[in-house]
This record gives sequence, structure tokens and C-alpha cells, in this order.
Amino acid sequence: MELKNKKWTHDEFYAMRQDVLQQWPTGAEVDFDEAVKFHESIPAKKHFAKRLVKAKKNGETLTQPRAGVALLDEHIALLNFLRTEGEADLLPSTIDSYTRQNQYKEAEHGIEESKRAGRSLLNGFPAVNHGVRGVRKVIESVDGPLQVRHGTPDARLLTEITLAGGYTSYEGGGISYNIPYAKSVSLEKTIFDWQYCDRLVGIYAEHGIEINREPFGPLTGTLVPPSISHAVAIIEGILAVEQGVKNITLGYGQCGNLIQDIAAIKALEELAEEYLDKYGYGDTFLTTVFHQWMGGFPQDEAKAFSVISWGAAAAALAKATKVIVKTPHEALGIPTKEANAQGLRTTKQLINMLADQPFPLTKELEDEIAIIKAETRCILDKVFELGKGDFAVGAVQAFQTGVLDVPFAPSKYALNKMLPARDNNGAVRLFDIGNLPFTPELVDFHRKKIEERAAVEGRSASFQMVIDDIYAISKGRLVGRPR
Amino acid sequence: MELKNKKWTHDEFYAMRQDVLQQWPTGAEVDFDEAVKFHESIPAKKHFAKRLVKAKKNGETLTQPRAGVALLDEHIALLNFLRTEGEADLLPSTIDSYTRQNQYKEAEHGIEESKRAGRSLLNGFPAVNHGVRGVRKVIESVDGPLQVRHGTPDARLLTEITLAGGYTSYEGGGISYNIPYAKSVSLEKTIFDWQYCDRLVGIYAEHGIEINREPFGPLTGTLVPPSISHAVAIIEGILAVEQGVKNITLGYGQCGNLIQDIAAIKALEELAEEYLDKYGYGDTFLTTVFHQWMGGFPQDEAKAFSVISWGAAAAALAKATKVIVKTPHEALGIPTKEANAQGLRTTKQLINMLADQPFPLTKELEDEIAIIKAETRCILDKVFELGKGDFAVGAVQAFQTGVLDVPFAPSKYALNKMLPARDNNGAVRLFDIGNLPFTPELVDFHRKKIEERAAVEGRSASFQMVIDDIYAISKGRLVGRPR
Amino acid sequence: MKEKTKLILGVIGADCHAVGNKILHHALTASGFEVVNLGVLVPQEEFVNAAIETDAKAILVGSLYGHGEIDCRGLRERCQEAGIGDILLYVGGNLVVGKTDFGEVAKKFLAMGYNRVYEPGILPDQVVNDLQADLK
Amino acid sequence: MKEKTKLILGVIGADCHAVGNKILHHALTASGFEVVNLGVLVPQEEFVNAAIETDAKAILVGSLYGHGEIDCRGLRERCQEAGIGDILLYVGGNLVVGKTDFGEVAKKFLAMGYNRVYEPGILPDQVVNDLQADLK
Ligand code: B12
Ligand code: B12
Repeated sequence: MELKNKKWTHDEFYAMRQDVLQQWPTGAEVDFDEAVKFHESIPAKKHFAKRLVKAKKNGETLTQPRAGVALLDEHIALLNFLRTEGEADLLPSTIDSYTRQNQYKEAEHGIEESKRAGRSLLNGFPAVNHGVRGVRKVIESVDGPLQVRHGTPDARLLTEITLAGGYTSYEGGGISYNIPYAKSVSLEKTIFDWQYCDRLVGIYAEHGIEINREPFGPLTGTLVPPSISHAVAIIEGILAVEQGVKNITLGYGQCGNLIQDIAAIKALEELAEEYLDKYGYGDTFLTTVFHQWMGGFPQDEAKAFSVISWGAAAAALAKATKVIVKTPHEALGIPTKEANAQGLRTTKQLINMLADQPFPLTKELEDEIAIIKAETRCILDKVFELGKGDFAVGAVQAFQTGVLDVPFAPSKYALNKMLPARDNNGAVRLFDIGNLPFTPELVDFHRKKIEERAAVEGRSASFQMVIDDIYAISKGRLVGRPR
Repeated sequence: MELKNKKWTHDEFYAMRQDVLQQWPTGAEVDFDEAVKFHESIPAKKHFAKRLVKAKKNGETLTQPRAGVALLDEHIALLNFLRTEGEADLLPSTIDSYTRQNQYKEAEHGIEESKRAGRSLLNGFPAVNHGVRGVRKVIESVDGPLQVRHGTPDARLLTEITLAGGYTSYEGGGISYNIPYAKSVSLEKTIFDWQYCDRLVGIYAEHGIEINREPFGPLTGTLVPPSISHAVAIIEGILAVEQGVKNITLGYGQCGNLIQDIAAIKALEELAEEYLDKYGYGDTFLTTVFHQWMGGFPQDEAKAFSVISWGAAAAALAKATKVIVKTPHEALGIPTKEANAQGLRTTKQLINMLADQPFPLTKELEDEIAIIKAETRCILDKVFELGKGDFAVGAVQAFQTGVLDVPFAPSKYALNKMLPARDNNGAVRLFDIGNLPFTPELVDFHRKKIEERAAVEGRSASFQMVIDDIYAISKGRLVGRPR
Repeated sequence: MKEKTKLILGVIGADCHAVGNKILHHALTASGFEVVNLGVLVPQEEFVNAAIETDAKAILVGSLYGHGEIDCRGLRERCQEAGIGDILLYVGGNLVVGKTDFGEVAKKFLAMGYNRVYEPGILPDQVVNDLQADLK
Repeated sequence: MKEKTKLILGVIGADCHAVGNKILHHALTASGFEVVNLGVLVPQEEFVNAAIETDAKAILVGSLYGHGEIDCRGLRERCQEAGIGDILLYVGGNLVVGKTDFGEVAKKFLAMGYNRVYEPGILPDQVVNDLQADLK
């Protein structure tokens, strides 16, 4: 099958389905018709897609943690705890890393070791191994809207099982779950495999079942300039809706400069609406997600609370539809349920305190929105051109040529030429433009911004500056000034 | 002696001094000449006034906790802990409540009970009882700039002892340490007694010793509109500099709406400069202090961290010279040293992350600055008029007539007619103007703002709304919406 | 018309926290009690005298600032000496220095002779309900 | 010219955390080592093979994602079987699931045969210093 951005026919989809469901024994539990009936019975308050629609209408910013453990009952208890003690609006099931790499045997081994140890030795919830029946138990026992969150390059079986189980939201995408999460899986393959996942959501939609889809916004989480993640998000959004997805959430990971962060969410929402409209997907229901700082955290919990709060503030002021919450344990390890609930409550308090405070549209904010939009347009339009009118084909080529590039990505399929650094106000700019298809004015803008900072610091811009920026927040600053 | 805003002569001052130093035996330890010599030996990095000058020059926002315990060694250990583990820039000695009421016998009793109990049974540091020798030990053993913080209507002896001991900054004022802290002490008396304190600082200044003075900005800490506390701060500033004070810090307690909070600090600084200039005190060195939310706190520590962080953010964005820091224990009790250090570190992290982010001067911000200035001017000019050109006399009369009024004040000498409430964006406005001398336009402005909120909430403005606002932050919101 | 039940309200010792006091005053009045509010900075003696003078049915003592343990001790004995030994005594606020386990605090104050002891952050409604029950 | 000492660097198991790996690569290279960087998602076998092929003096294993305990077990034995039993083995990152006392973690990994175990958040300088000392 040749990769193109075109809705799969039912034949194409079902031809592949047999193989997918045979990848692990639990695949046999998937019964689509029964799943549709089950979805129809999910009440609105536990329905992720519907909850997002309501939040957008009311101008709310919802809170959502990350969380997942190896064993079923523990996982259920964890999520209910985060709902009651963390006051979480939305809940996740974060999948473990073996499952993400389709290593279901290792996951099984992890489940067994966890049973023996009496604590989770896996870093997430191995949904495939628990199967449709296990997943269904989670959906039935947890009092809140549920989403699958992972980082799986080939997520086809996971999608089948969790959607049949009753999840009403699903994270991931062919680019965003490859470039930051894989080393040697080609983009062609992951975009293709994710078309399968999107098509499945589309088929549910054909049966009247609404499932929310969310590309993974923050990518590597480390100094990713907004235009890069926006370009990826919008491309993945387009790829998803082409396969029949109707409800999508596009995301962005906090950079730390308030103006840039607010501008990023506004630009993302406006540009996505524009591009979806332009390419004939006007009937998509769009929401946004803001991720609290995704890079290295301070180890000290008091300082971590500060970073969490600042993320909460930026999310609320930007009026993102939801915010993904970090915890005071972030720098050290998977949080206890208590620490997770703390991060959620800190965030909730700030969101509530800011709920009634609109952030004024200032000149600075407008300028920043304009810059982000201009950059994102450069990338998107070039991707479209490279793909001769096809965003799937274009994306593959764009990564080959560095027209799209993600800093610090582990994947061989990213050129890794572009390098970010903060400007003197802490906004993330480009120290090395790499092969990004920016106009000379934009290239100039970035050069000036970095030079301005270098001058203030009395040093010339170098890789050391980038390293200083990577460590900055964990060392208690935003801009990595020379010590 | 008749109260007027006029620098005391040396004769007037020394005539009273004998009595003051005899109020408690430790008064005999005061030796002014020796004290001057000691002050001359204090290195710049431990000198409060000098540290503030440097901070203002560099655009820093310094952190300062509240802290004080009954016993000397414990107090020293506490402060050094806050310096090293809390990374505090400035240090306090918060005085216990018996000392504040001049109940030195009860304080002595508290010291003894604390020795027996092995923990502090006093809510602060009883400096008068420890005397000049005890205080000197604190100054010598603590590695940081030190300030006395209290709430003492008659602080004359405390001032003598702590300044002789070597403190380089001193909080309080004749209004701000009466109205929120006393019930039946007349303003005439407290303003008069505080002239003594200010005159003493002035006499140190005559000997080349710089001591910072800080009126207590937040007053009752509970929904105090900026113009009220600004009027009090500027009057106390003027009264202080008239007595020879050269270095003052004016303060404001966070209200919670970002625009209002930033506007408040800007307006305070500009107006104070203007009024000091206008009345001939142009050579005063002025800095500002922002108090993190001074009203009821949430009991949950995670939520408290959020309130602390939001206060840190507002202080940093407003570019206040220093910020007084709350702790995660605020709602429940005097914090442990660990909790105090946590509040400080949370604040430091946020200040550092925001240090490089200027907040744009928007239309909304300009409007808010204009409102605060207009209101404050109404009050100040009326006070001046009531006092026939004398701010001391005017202040006494203003409180009698409600031209100056502080919400929820315990003092009989406040009219207690004015009532604040939040508007629909969470800014603190006036629900009942009381007798504040506002122009019809300003009265109208407040009425409209409260009506706007009432309409949104579908109820009419009432005392219940005020009560809801008092509880709001501790219940996890800013605006006390009907439940 | 039935006469209203009188209550003495005040904040004890060298304590000046006035906000909770004003709110309790408002809530108790709204619930039909007649509140004699002594305000802040009230010595033990004044509580007792006011109760005798007004024939109040209960004394409500607030202490926020941390010295509650020292300030509240002996109030029951003083009431006894003054001949109102059976009067209802409530105490509430941040009663001791520092964040402390409330169970311990309650025990201590109950032992001092207070009939009810309230945690920090308690809402007025509960005080009203308890008074109505205790005074029936 | 003296030949550079070779090191094998990589992130073990199903772990994709790349940032620390890239920074270590940079720092080690800048300090004069020749770094053979296997990147992320590296199985034990690949570490051993690379060390043999390049005659490296040390293997630096990173594990961030929490499965370190399962993934790192047996690497020393594998080295022994392959005839490089004495090679220097370092391991660092967020080695176990959850926020844990580092003392315990270090003990566990030292017992597995690693020569040095690093806490989360360690800076590259210290790794460089230790390598220079251990390889002298
Ligand atoms: C950025 C990040 C990501 C990015 C990674 C992008 C990429 N491809 O690199 C994304 C978002 C993709 C991601 C994904 C996941 N992550 Co992650 N991630 C982080 C985060 C926030 C920062 C890591 C980082 O880049 N730090 C900056 C670099 C410079 O520091 P470093 O990595 O710590 O490396 C330094 C030292 O540790 C040391 N070091 C590292 N390796 C080695 C090796 C040797 C030999 C030596 C001597 C030293 C050493 O030196 C380095 C340089 O100073 C950390 C938490 C934190 N630290 O704040 C979590 C964290 C590592 N992630 C975690 C987890 C669980 C995951 C996920 C499973 C998702 C989830 N459940 O939330 C997936 C893993 C997917 C997979 N298959 O691996 C956990 C691990 C938990 C644990 N050990 O208990 C952490 C600790 C967060 C948490 N508290 O839950 N993550
Ligand atoms: C506002 C405030 C102030 C204002 C008070 C202004 C004024 N005159 O009212 C100012 C800034 C002046 C102030 C001063 C001081 N304060 Co103060 N203050 C607060 C704060 C932040 C809020 C209090 C408040 O108004 N809450 C809102 C009202 C509605 O709630 P409430 O007072 O708790 O009352 C409710 C209940 O407790 C209960 N209740 C109260 N009284 C009673 C009585 C009865 C009989 C019953 C049944 C119930 C009841 O019902 C009320 C209504 O819901 C609290 C901490 C907090 N709670 O967040 C600290 C706090 C009370 N203050 C404290 C301290 C120590 C002081 C100072 C000594 C300064 C210092 N060291 O920091 C001085 C005291 C001076 C003095 N002589 O008293 C401590 C007490 C510590 C302790 N117990 O261990 C606290 C807890 C802060 C802290 N964690 O350090 N304070």
C-alpha cells in the first residue's frame, strides 16, 4: 500500500485488521458491534469527547494527570484517587514502555514481577495484556472521562483493544509518536499505521460513536519552538480528520515565557481552524491542550510546585481547553498517587483563581502570534508543496530534508540540524535554523533575538548556550545564563 | 505635646527617651554611641538598607519570610536555616504578640514556658526581653540582612533595643500598626509614638547610619482595595521622612487579580515619588514590597503552594523590590522552618523564571493604574485638607470621619463603614463606598463593577457576597461565586 | 415575642484577628441569637463579667494567633468562681502554635473545661447548629 | 598523537530519552574521549558487541524511564561471557520506578556489577572526572 493522505476504504481497513488482531491473544476479544453498544451506554459525564465540547463552550480549562500502573485493581484505585483527591476533570491511562514498543512478552513479565513485588515494576498500564475485558473493567470502575496516553509508534492493536474496551479519547500520531519515541522506525510506516488507528476512530464515528483524538503536542518536550510542534500538530490533525475523526485536540508544551505560551495556544487554535477549513475539514470540533513544562524539572518539590503553578497559570491565561499536569516528583520518578494528586490540586487552585481574569491582547502578544503563524505557515506550505498536495507524503520528505526538524529527537528519521535557544526574555527561538523553510525576515528575526541575548551575556551564541538552557529550569531559572 | 507632622527637636526627643528606656529593665542596655559604632561595622551584604538599594538598581525582586521563635539560639538557627535552605535574600525577626502589646511579663513567662517545653510557645521573638545583648547576638550570628517585623502600636522601647542591637530595617507605622492590630488605642497616640520611632531612625541617620523603614502595607490583609493601603502607606511614608528617615519601603498586599496587582505596585511607586517630591522630601530612597496573599489560605498544602506561586508571579511581574513570602502551613499555624523554606524556594524559582519577562504596559493596566491613582489622590488630598496642611492631624480626622477606612479593622478608631467586594474579574472594588471622598465618577465606576458581577451571578450585591469573597481563596477560588 | 438567647463573643488575649469574629457575629445574629461582641484583645475577666451582666447562655472564645493554650487556660475555673460554672464554653480558631494534629488539641481544650472545640477553618453554620442543639 | 580512549554510550531497553544522552556525548567528546554513541533503545547485546568491536574501555548505560532494574540486570555477566568481564560499567539516570532513596538504588546496581551508579540530575563533569580517575 502506498502512503497517501486519503481515507482508507473499508476494504483496505478490514484487509489489515485480521493481522492486527492476531498480534497478541487478547486481540481475539475485540467485538466491534458489542463495543459500539457499550459506547452508546457511556454517560455524558464519563465521555471524554463530550466533556471537551462542554468545556470549550463554557471557557473552562480542564485538568488531566498522567498515570498508569501494571495491575488492574491498582490502576483503577489510582485513577479514582486522582479523581477524588486530585479533583482531576479528565483521567488517563498511561501505557507502559514495553507495550509502546509492542514487547507484550516483556509486559507480561512485568505484570508478573509486579504481582510478586506487590508494587508496579512497569512505568505504565499494559492495556494490551489486560485485554478488552480488563480495559472494560477500568472503564466501568472509574468515575471520569478516560483517555489512552502512550508513545507507541505502532499502536494498532492497542487502539483496537482500548477503544473496544470503551476509552473515549486516544492520544498519539504518526509523527508525534515516532520522532520523539523511536530510533529506527520509518515515518512512512508510522504514519501509515496511525492512519489505521484514525480510520478505526472514523469507523466508530460512522456508527455514531464520538471518540476524541489528540496528537502528542510537546514532541521531545525540550525547547521545541511553537511553530515546529504546531506544524506537526496541524499535519497530524489533517491526517486524522481525513480518516474520519471528528473531534480533535491539538497540543503544545509550555516553553516558559508567558507571552510566547499564550500566543502559541491562540496561534495554534486559529491556524488549525484555518487549515482544516482550507482543506475541506470544516466540520471538525477542535480543542487545545497545554502541557505544563515537559523538560527537565527541579528535584526540590517546592521548586517543582512553582514550575507546575506557572504552567497552570499559562494554561489558564491562554484559555486552553485542558492542561496536562506535572507532579512534584517529576525530576525523580513516576509519582506516587499522592504526589500526582498534589500537582492536580495545585493546578486546579490556580486555574480557578485565574478563571475570571482575561489576559489582554497586547501588542507583544499580537506580534508573537504573528511570528508563530508566519513560521508555521512557511513549514506547512512547504510540506504541502513537497508532497505535491499530500500532507502525508510531504511530511516524510520534510523530515528527510529538515524542512521539519525536532530538537533532540532520538529518531534517525529526523535531520537534527536545527537547534533552539532562549532569547533574552526566555522565549524559545532558533540558534541554528537548520533547513527550516523560513523567509529571510524570519531567519533574521531569530538571529537578532539570539544575538541580543548573547550581547547581554557577553558571550557568543554556542552549543554551550543550548546546554545551559536545557538545564536552566531544573537549576531554578528560565534562561541559562552563564554562571 | 500636640500632634503635628513636624520633625521633633532633639530636646523633644530626649525628653521622652528616659521614660521609654525605663519601661523594662533591658532598656538600660541601650548605648547609642556604641550602637552607631556597631552599625558602622555591619558589612554591606548584611545591611538591609544597602541590599535594597542594590536590588532596586538591578531590578531584582528579593525574597523575605516571616519568622520568629521565643529562644535566642533557636531563633538564630531558624534564620540561618531560612537563609541556606530557603535561599532567603532578606531575613526578619517577627516579634511575638505579647511584646506587641507591651506585655513584657507575659513574654518572660512565655520564654520560660518555652524553655521548659523545649519548643516555642510564643508566636514570635520577644526582642525586648532578650535585650540589646540578646539582639546583638542574633545580628552577629545570622548571615543576612535583618529586619524587625511586628504589629506594635507602641513600639518605642522595641525600636530602641533592636536598633541598638543592630537591625538595619524596621517595619511599622502609626496607622498601619494600630488600625489592624489594636482595638482601643487612639490614632493620636500611635502616630505620636511612631514619630518617636521614626525620629530615632532619623537620629541614626544624622550619625551616618542608614536604616530602612517600612510601613505595614497590607493592613487587615483581607480585601483591602489598593487605594486604601496606598493612602495609608504614603501618609506613613511622609510622616517617617519628616522625622529624618531616608530609606523607605512602601507595601501592598496582593489582591489576586494580576492586572490590579501589577497596577497597584506601579501606582504606589509613582504616586509616592510624586507626593514625596511635592511635599519637599525628594531625597528619599524609595522601594516597594509586595505581600503574597494576606487573607485566609487554603488548608491543603498543594493549594497553598499555588497561592504562594501566584503571589510570587505577581510580585515578579510587578517588579516589586521585595516580596514577603507565605508558607504551605499558612492556614493552620506558625510554619515549621522546613515549611517556611519551602515557601521561599517556591517563590525564588518563580521569580527567577520571570526575571527576564517584562509585563507589557497594556491599556487595561494603564486604566487600572489611573483608577488607583485617582482614588488615592482623592483620599490623600482630602486628608491634607482635613489636617489643614498636616498629614498627621489629617489622618486622625480622616479615620474619624471615614475619609480613610479599613475593612474588617478591629480598631474602634476606624469607622468600618466601607465594604469591599470583588468585581467579575476578581479585582477588589467597593460594594459600599462608605465615606470615602471619591468623585462621583469613581463612585459610579465601583457601582457598575459590582453590578456587573451581581448580574453575572444572578443575585443582588449583599454582605453575603463579601463573605463569599472572604472565604473564596481558602475554598479554592478567587471570586466568591454563589454555591 | 420570645426573647433572644444571648451569647458572648470575643477573641481572647493579645490577639487582634478580627475577620472571623465579624463573620461569626453576622452569622449568629442572622440565626436569631443576640450577640454581645467584645471584639478582639479580650481578657478572660471581661468574658466572665459580660456573661454575668447580660445573663448570656454561652461564651464563644476565639483564639487565632497561637497563644490560645496559655490564654484559655483557667476560664472555666473563673466562671465557676463567678457563679456561672455551668455556662456553655466554646472555643475555636488556630488554637496552638504551629500546624498540629487537631485530635490532640481538642483533647487538651476539652480537659480545660470547654464544651466544644473547633478546628481552624470551621464554617459558622456548624457553630450555629451546635449552639441550637446544646441550648435546647 | 595519543589515541583516544573509546567509550560506549547508550540508553538501554525500550527507553527513548535522548536529551541526556546527547549532552553526555557532547561533554565526553569535548573532554577528549572517543564516544561510540548507540543512542536510545539499545539492547544489552548491542552494548557488548560494540565494546568488543571497538575495543572500548568503558560502557556507559543510561536508563531514565523506570525499567532500569529489569533492563540492566545481567549486563556484567554478559560481558564476562563475551570475554570483557573487566570492562568498566557505569550506569546513570532515573534507574527505578518512582522517587526512591538513592542509597538503596546504588547498592542494588553495585551488586549487579556496575562500577559506578549515578543519581538523577548528575552533571556530565562528574562523569568525566570519574572516568579520568578510573581509567588512569
Ligand atoms: C523530556 C522527558 C521526556 C520526553 C523525552 C524526549 C526524548 N526522546 O528525549 C518524552 C516526553 C518523550 C518522555 C517520554 C516518557 N517519559 Co520522560 N521525562 C522527560 C523528563 C521531563 C526530562 C528528561 C530530560 O531530558 N532531562 C534533561 C537531561 C539533560 O537530563 P537526564 O535525562 O536526567 O540526563 C542526565 C542525568 O540523568 C545523567 N544521565 C543520564 N543518563 C546517564 C547515563 C550514564 C552512564 C550516566 C553516568 C549519567 C546519565 O546525566 C545526564 C546529563 O546531565 C524526565 C523528568 C525530569 N528529569 O525532569 C521525564 C522522565 C525521565 N520520564 C519518565 C517516563 C515514565 C516517561 C514515559 C514512560 C511516559 C510517562 N509514563 O510519563 C515516556 C517514556 C517512553 C520511553 N519509551 O522511554 C519518568 C521516569 C520515571 C521513573 N524512572 O520512575 C520521568 C523521570 C518523569 C516522571 N517523574 O515520571 N519523557
Ligand atoms: C488575616 C490574618 C492576619 C491579619 C489580621 C487582621 C485582623 N485584624 O483581623 C494580620 C495581618 C494583621 C495578622 C496578624 C498576625 N497574625 Co495572622 N493571620 C491572618 C490569616 C491569613 C487569615 C485570618 C482570617 O481572617 N481568616 C478568615 C476568617 C473568616 O477565618 P478565621 O479567622 O480562621 O475564623 C474562622 C474559624 O477559625 C472559626 N473561628 C474563629 N474564631 C472562632 C471562635 C469560636 C468560638 C468558634 C466556634 C469558631 C471560631 O470561625 C471563623 C469563621 O469561619 C491567618 C491564616 C489563615 N487562616 O489563612 C493568619 C494567622 C491566624 N495569623 C497568625 C499570626 C501568628 C499572626 C501574627 C502573630 C503575625 C505573625 N507572626 O505572622 C499577627 C498577630 C498579631 C496579634 N496580636 O494578634 C498565625 C497564627 C499561628 C498559629 N496559631 O500557630 C496564622 C494562622 C498564620 C500562620 N500560619 O502563621 N494576621
